[in-house]
Amino acid sequence: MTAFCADGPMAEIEHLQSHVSDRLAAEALIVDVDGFEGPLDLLLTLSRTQKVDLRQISVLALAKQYLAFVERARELRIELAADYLVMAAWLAFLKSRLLLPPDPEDDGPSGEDLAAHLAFQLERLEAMREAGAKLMARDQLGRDFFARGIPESYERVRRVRYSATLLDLMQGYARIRTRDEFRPFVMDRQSVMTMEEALDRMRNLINFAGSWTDLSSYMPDGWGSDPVRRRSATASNFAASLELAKAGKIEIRQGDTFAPIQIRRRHDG
Amino acid sequence: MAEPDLNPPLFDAPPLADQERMVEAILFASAEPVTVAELNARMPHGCDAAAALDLLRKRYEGRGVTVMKVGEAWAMRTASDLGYLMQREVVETRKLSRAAIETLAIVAYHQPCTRAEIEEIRGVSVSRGTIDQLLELEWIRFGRRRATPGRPVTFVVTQGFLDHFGLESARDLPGLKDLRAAGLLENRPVPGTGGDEVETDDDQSDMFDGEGETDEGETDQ
Amino acid sequence: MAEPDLNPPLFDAPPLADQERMVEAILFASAEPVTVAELNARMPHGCDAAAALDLLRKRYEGRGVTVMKVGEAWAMRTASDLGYLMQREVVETRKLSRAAIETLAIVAYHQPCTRAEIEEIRGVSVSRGTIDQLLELEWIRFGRRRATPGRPVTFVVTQGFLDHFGLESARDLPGLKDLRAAGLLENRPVPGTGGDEVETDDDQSDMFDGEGETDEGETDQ
Repeated sequence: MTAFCADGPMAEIEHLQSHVSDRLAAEALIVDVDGFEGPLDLLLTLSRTQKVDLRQISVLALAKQYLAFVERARELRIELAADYLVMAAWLAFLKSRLLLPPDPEDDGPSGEDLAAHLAFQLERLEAMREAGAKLMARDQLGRDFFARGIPESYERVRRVRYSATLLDLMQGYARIRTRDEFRPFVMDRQSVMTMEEALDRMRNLINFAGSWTDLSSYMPDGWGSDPVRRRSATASNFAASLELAKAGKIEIRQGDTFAPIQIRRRHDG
Repeated sequence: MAEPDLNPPLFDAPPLADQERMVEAILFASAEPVTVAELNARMPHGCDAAAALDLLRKRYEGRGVTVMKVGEAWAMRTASDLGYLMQREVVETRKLSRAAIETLAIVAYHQPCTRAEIEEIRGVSVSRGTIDQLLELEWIRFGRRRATPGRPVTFVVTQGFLDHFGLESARDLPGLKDLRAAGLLENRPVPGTGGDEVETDDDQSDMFDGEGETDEGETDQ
Repeated sequence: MAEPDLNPPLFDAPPLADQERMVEAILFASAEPVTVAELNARMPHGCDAAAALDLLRKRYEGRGVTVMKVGEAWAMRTASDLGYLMQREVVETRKLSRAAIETLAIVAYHQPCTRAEIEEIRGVSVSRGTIDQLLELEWIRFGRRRATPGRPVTFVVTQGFLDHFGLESARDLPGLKDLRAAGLLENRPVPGTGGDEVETDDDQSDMFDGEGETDEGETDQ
């Protein structure tokens, strides 16, 4: 802690008087450094030792107290969080601004402006802290006053009504019949391979697959060229292979995403 | 209180009006009905919960909330005649799914009609859910079993169906020729273009066949 | 109802006394505040919930249960002077940390309020957990994004907050007027930062200014 004091002889005396208690306070603070919610909180606590209204606070004295605190923490090899050190640097800067005559070259904010802002921040933080305390001191729901203990739920009974008109019906029928005129529905089945079909085929073929084979090689002849048929057969073969794997008949593997899927007969299966 | 007037208790019990407030608050906030004994135990010494309860019951007579006895205990409940305020019936109108409309149309035009026949005409299988929905709506019902191997059930449309669609009988349904005349068959899909869209849709429902609900996925609102 | 007597509506609304019973039943049954609009929606056509509510409030004045305004909604709650009778109903809640209480107060008094503003006032970064806890309690919620660079989200207090602390509106926060008069709810820029941006002559004050936003590392509690 610096012995330097800029506030005149009276302050010097006061300073000496409070020297011991300040140090004790600073030590108490250091022990409890984890209890602070950041540098502003620490400043607010330190400012209370001045025992004046926050509006009359001596920011210079406060800066000194804070710097002494940080110094002490350093001596005790207590790691301070970065923002405490940032604040210390800023306060050191503020202190020099307050103590040195203003530099005419520098058009930045005056030390007084910065000090006033810091005082405002402290006052605002304290005000919010008090507001929080007042809020928590209010009567609270579930503690001081209570809601209905057996609430009756407001039910929304949903009833669905389906609508269909004669026109919908006729259009639906027309849609089917018109389709029939052009494309007999039986044609549709020619491009579809069901999973059952695929399963039947693979059950027979799998007995020959002692080593890893691509699943795509199980494509039936003539199904690979037409995209619609290829899609159907691929899907069904895949589903069938999953069925077989589930039944413990085959093993299945894929090297990577989108890599070929390979299967082989399980030797014990 | 049994104390004689000449010898008042050390602490006066609160006035009965205050006791009534207490009972009111306790009954309101309690998650369960409360017995008189419990009330007395919770209220300050010297209170007479039964008397306070009596006052409270009278106060709530004819109100929107009543004080009721539940077994040996007491509770406050909303008046039973206002129960309708606690629920609201929301009627949702939904369009019937395409699968259901087509199935219904086929039954109407081809009744009596088996499920296999419906599938043959639609070109895709018909999910259990679709049939169930139409049965539930009471627009179709089971007809006679067909006298063919397996004796499959048939479906026919109901009187409810005729009422809903404003028909005298199923024979009054317009025929294909009428549909064409009415312009309903004009938009003939060219194979591979317009019809394809229909196709894709049906394939989809075919894929999810048997799940019923999924088949109805296209319902709106 | 604004209908003139000469031209009565097709269906008469129930007498106001009955409407009062209805409002009583609805508010009584609900643990959550109910808005006048909701009341009107649930009551029969032509009812005037606001008028009925007025009657009801008067009826419950000084009772063990009171009708309270909570933001735009209304709720029935036990009178707070009877809280001591309700020890059994007390729901043990986790004690809020100092950080959470301060953050809540800052949001309430400065709303809508960004995270950076909370951090500036507290002089320390706000941990995710603190905000999460308040969101989870449904005491704060996201407000509109601020129309400043980065469009930061803002926080505001909820109806649940008002309900919990027995406040009619955020304007009734304790000491709000005094704080405003003292200028403590203003957002004063740090001297030398020019309020908006630019003017980076003063490196150190800039450092401090930006500190709240960049140093997310430290968490509280």
